[in-house]
Amino acid sequence: MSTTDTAKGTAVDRQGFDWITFLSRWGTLISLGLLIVLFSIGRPEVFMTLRNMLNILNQVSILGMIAFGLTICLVVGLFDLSIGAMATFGGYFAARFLAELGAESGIVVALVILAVLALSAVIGMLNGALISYLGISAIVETLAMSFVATGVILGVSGGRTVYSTDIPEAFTIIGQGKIAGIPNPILILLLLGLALWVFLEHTQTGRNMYALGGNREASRLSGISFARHALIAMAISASCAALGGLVAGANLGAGRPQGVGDVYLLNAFVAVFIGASTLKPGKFHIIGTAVGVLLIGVINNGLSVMGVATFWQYIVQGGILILALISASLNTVRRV
Amino acid sequence: MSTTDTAKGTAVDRQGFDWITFLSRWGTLISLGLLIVLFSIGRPEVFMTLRNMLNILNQVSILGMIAFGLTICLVVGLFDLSIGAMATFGGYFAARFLAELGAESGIVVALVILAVLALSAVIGMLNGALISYLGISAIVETLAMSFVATGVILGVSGGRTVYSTDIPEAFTIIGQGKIAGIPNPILILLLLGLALWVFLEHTQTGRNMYALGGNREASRLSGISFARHALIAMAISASCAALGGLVAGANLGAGRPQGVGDVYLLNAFVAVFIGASTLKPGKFHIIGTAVGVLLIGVINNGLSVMGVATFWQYIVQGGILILALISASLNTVRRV
Amino acid sequence: KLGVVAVNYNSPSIQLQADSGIARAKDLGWEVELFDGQGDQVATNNAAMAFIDRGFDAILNVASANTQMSGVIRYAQENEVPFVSTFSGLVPGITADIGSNNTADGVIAATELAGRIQGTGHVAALNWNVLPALIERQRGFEAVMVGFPGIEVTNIEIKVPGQVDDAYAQTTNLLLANDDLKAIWVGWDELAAPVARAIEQAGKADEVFVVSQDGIPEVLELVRQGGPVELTVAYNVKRMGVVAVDVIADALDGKMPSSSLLTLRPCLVTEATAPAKGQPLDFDTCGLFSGEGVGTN
Amino acid sequence: MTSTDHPAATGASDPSGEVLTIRGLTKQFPGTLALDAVSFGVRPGEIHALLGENGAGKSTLIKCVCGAYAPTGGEILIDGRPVTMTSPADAAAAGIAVVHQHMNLVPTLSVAENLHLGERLPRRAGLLHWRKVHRRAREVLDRVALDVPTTAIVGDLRPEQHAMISIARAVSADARIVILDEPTNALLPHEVERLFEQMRALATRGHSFLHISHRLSEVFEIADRATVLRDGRHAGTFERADMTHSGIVEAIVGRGGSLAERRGTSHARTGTLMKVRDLSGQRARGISFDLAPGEIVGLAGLPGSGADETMNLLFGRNRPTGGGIEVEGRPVPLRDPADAIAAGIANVPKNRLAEAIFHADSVRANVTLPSLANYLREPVLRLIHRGREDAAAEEVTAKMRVRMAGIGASIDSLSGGNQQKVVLGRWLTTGARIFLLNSPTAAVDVGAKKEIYDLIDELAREGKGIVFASTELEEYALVCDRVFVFAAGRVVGELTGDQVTEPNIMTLAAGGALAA
Ligand SMILES: Nc1ncnc2c1ncn2[C@@H]1O[C@H](COP(=O)(O)OP(=O)(O)OP(=O)(O)O)[C@@H](O)[C@H]1O
Ligand SMILES: Nc1ncnc2c1ncn2[C@@H]1O[C@H](COP(=O)(O)OP(=O)(O)OP(=O)(O)O)[C@@H](O)[C@H]1O
Ligand SMILES: [Mg+2]
Ligand SMILES: [Mg+2]
Repeated sequence: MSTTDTAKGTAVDRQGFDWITFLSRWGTLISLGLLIVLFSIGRPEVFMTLRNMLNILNQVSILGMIAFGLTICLVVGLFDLSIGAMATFGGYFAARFLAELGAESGIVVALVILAVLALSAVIGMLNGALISYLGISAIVETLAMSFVATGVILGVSGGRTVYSTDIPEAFTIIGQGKIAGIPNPILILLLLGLALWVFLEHTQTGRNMYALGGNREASRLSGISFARHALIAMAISASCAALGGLVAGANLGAGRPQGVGDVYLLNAFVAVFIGASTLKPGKFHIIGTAVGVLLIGVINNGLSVMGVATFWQYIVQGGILILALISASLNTVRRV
Repeated sequence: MSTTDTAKGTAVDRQGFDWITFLSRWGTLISLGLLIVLFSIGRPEVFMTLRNMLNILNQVSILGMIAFGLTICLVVGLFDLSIGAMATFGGYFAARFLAELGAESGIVVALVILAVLALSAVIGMLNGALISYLGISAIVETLAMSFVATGVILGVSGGRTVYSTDIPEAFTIIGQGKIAGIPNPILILLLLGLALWVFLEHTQTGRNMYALGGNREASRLSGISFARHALIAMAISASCAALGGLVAGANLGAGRPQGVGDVYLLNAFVAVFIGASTLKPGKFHIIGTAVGVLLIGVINNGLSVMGVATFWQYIVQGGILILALISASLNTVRRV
Repeated sequence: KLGVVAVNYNSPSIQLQADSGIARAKDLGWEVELFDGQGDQVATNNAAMAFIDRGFDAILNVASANTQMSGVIRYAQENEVPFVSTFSGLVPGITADIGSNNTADGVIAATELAGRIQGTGHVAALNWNVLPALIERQRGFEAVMVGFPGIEVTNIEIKVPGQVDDAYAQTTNLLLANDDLKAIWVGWDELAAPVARAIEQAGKADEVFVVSQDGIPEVLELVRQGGPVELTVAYNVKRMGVVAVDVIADALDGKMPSSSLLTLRPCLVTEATAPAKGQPLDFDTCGLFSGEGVGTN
Repeated sequence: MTSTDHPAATGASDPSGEVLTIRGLTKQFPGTLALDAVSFGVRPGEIHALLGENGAGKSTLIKCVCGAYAPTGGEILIDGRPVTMTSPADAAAAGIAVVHQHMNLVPTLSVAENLHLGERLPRRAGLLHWRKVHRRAREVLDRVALDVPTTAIVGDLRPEQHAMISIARAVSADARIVILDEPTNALLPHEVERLFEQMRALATRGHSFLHISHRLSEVFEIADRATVLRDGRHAGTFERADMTHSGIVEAIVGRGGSLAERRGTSHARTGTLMKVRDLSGQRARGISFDLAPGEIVGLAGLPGSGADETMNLLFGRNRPTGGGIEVEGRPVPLRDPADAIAAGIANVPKNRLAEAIFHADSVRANVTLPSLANYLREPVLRLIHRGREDAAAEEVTAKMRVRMAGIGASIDSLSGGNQQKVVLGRWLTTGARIFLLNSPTAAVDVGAKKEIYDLIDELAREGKGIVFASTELEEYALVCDRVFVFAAGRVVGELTGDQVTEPNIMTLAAGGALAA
């Protein structure tokens, strides 16, 4: 940690160009660019169309929402493994409540959505409270919470999916509608990203979170409450995951009690860590996460459009993540 | 660090019994005992039989092997998220190689098993090398590696399971046979546990691993090579996971390319962290892990024998983990 | 131009359906693109929408629940693109689903089971009540059981993921806790092998038998060997892909199928009718009722 | 300790008579030339002091010598033979033992295991022979007269015990060259004495020492020779006979003149800024005093006496078990540092790197963090007004005379002294009126120290109240108007004005009484 410095001017002083610094900052974006070029050459008539670009964004929108939330708690230095279960939670309970209420009106739908997000935030705050007040490992606490949440969803649902016939149109429109030709999930993703970017970079709470992630004890001695910010961060993370699951549910027109969030859990971590090797090596940030999410989307879409067997998607994704980690680490390693 | 000053003697100085220390050491074992009593009262004729005890051990044997390996790398301070993929890897490739060779002889089976374990160890060492030489996060590196491994298995298998009919008896006996009435998986588990316990507690390499986990920089400056021990720890972890997957494959007589290790991944973490709240709070150790594994086995078996709905197993397991974390943390928290 | 989507192409039986369909389409000289959702239903839906946007002539959905594709189906309708699915359930708006009547097949399997225990005794049902097809099968099973008051049923929900190991563990526990168990009904074939293993391990291979549905090669072989797995209701997954493509071809020619649920004849596989090792099941000759197996022998 | 043959052996093989020779040693970090062609040697059986300002390159030098860093130029010779050390294990094999500046021990392991860290442990039948491990450990502890059980977990021990264990380990390794990087920082005076006795005894038996310290008085007490580094360059090596206080200080700071002197006048005004009543914690009991505006009150005592704890209690770092404080007549709850900050209390913690610096962040962020609330555009979303924040950061760094490339520079690119000024300066932005300064000059070199003393004086002149503590007793005499001396958790004496002297504080702290 004590090694990140090279104040702006230093690189210029040296003879020649500082490739390592350059790569560790831009490597991820360059590989994103290279992949896009590659796929565009491979299938120009398909890949490089506005429609496919929107398609890629739409495909990653839910992953993106979950990854954005995860970014916040990683900024504070907390791992949240409950996001998978929380996504399932959000999707299932929104659908279930709406089915129980049987109301069609947009206001009821909005209220139910808010209620589900608030409920998720409360669960996130419970995570934050256990982690901060008892000082227990976030990784394991959230893992435990995901077991509990999975059990509760299965218990409440009896394993049964809530189907579209019971779900009001005003809800499914969230996942299936478009505004000005842009699918709603993309719009939600962009709004969420913008809001969280402003939050992290331009508000006091966001700056305090970076401080806590950098040096928790020094932050406490500066009057910043770890508990308070852990609560907020975990609440945001849980709500974002629930929002992702909810949009997924709206897209599917179904409230599934299982198998919604698990798919996104690992990919969200991949995206956020790829992001932490982008532009600001070693730092979690929203723009980086957005790049990571896009990279995953482009890999999966591009390989699929090129007709490459799907197991390659796993290999390429894992490989790019390893490369991203290596490039982010170069800066640090060469100093010792 | 500066806050841990309750030296050994202090507890004795206080008036009365130190409940918190007692609970944080013995809480896990006490809850294991309580659960056993509870289930024995619930279904005495079933639960408390030698047969069911062997059954519980047999059911947790694979989880136990994977969790033991995970304990080693957590001792060094490294998270290994690739154990799920490595378990699938071990089970699939052992079955596949044997099916390809078509040999029935015990020697060939032994050689193939050794080859698969060695291959896994090499992958583990690759993890260790990337983590230590490049200083990248173990969590994310192993996550990336698990993507790559998953892709490779899917690519090689084409998603197709190797069925028992193609697998020699000499292999399936590992998972299905008994010696002196005790199923082989239990014997393998006990041997592995004993070997790793001796390794961690009574060999220089094991103690060096504890030193690295306790203070990496001080250990490094004392001449203990982090890279060397990271390589060993990750190799052991990967091999144990592969062994677990291999025994699972032998037990069910199938080499599955999917869905073998993922379940064990999370449960292994649960077991090891429950273990770290047992007897030596805050420390990973083999005996603790064994207790954690047993606890999971007893919960699942007991609830299932009592006919309790499956979703309760998730909830109870998550709840016990949270309690274990809380009890392990009590000791630390009150000091501040 | 045909767009094929599968929510999880890595599952062997899904792969079989998709591959046979793709082969058929290529025989017809079509251009085919496949999308594998890798378990992500939302991505699968988006891919199908993208195919429609890109002007594909038809969508073939391989085994992703149609109930969760209502948006895609509506969009296909709006764009007048035929939407044919295999094994994905009947919902309004699709051109056709090529599959089987899961409820009816559940009834067949359950009736066979009840017959073998003469209508009395303790049986267990292992299932995962999340997938629509599996719920339908269980419905068929339960409908039969209502008619047999002498049969006591223990229902067990299997944990997914981890279904294979969980089925093994749960069966072991069941057998320990219930000495009187006579038979086990499992919702799908993936559970048959571990359940059979657990029965053998408990030394009850002669007392407890297993009834399943799907007919994957592994289970056909288990049935042939005469172990605890006594029968499975086998589906002609390979033909589903072919039929689906044929239906699409007709629909593109303006000939709509007679019904939007086209069920293929399943096949009851018992020890007597199981194909030789490694051989596929011959759906043209196999019977749907156990008596036919006896008859042809 | 079979050491008698060392001098003979080295004498025979090396004509220069040096056991360790450093020749043209250079270490380039990205952006910093930490060592620039440094050359000097250590003779057998001598205690060689290595001096220099913060950031002069002392720690870097020994990390090169012990194989933790690879030098970018020059060579290291042992007994006149060039050696390449690629790992700490190589250095140990070459007979070099090091006590590094920062925590050398593994807190989760036992004392015995820590004493053997990185060594080959005795074994029996392939497994470790624990009885022998503990027996050996006991012998090592007895040699430095440290009375702790060998089975104790190091994390449960006190900092000064940690230091003694580290030192015991280094001297027990039977190393020919023992390197000590600021070993005395956490030690009690009698422990320093015992350490020095040990060093002298070992030196007469032929062991050599390279001893790093900022405490010049210690250097004059123990060193046979002294080498000074300045800005990574060799600034001179002094024989015992040539060592004068002023000469060494000049070499260190690169200019003449003496260090800070006792301040002439107190700036204390009438009135009470802070009232402390019956404050108690785990160790400290019934602490009461008043702090006037402009007054500098010292809290002195040996480690574990309660002085440090009182500093922490006043800032809400540890919860008081009894008593409380009032600031300007209003009682202040002390549940958390945030409470203290809200009441206008500021704090410079003892360990800058671990407790005060936000690494990898800009100077700006390090300055404005506790006062961000003052630069908000609005109170709901709490959006920050960047311009106002920049202005505040510029103002503070100018006032504190922080030398840096700009407020956007990374805090890690500042030298230790400048980092400390940033830490002090961040509280100017919160409008704090009471400053709790715990060792604000710790591991800061003589030049920067003087500047920090001046800043403290300036704060007092502005009417701020200051509570001061330090590990270096002579600082109380330089800085404080009044000193409370702690022993065994209680205030055992109050010194004012000219009474504030190092001997007086020492006498009271050690439990004695002042001559009337
Ligand atoms: N790992 C590193 N990367 C970059 N620069 C470093 C590194 N370590 C030290 N430096 C720089 O090298 C110079 C020498 O540092 P060093 O720690 O050797 O000083 P020192 O003399 O031991 O100071 P102190 O008295 O504060 O301990 C400083 O400018 C420091 O910032
Ligand atoms: N990690 C680093 N990376 C880049 N530059 C650094 C680093 N550490 C220190 N520097 C720069 O190296 C130079 C020397 O730093 P050093 O610590 O020796 O200063 P100094 O003169 O001792 O200051 P002070 O008297 O305040 O301690 C300074 O210009 C500092 O900004
Ligand atoms: Mg200086
Ligand atoms: Mg130093």
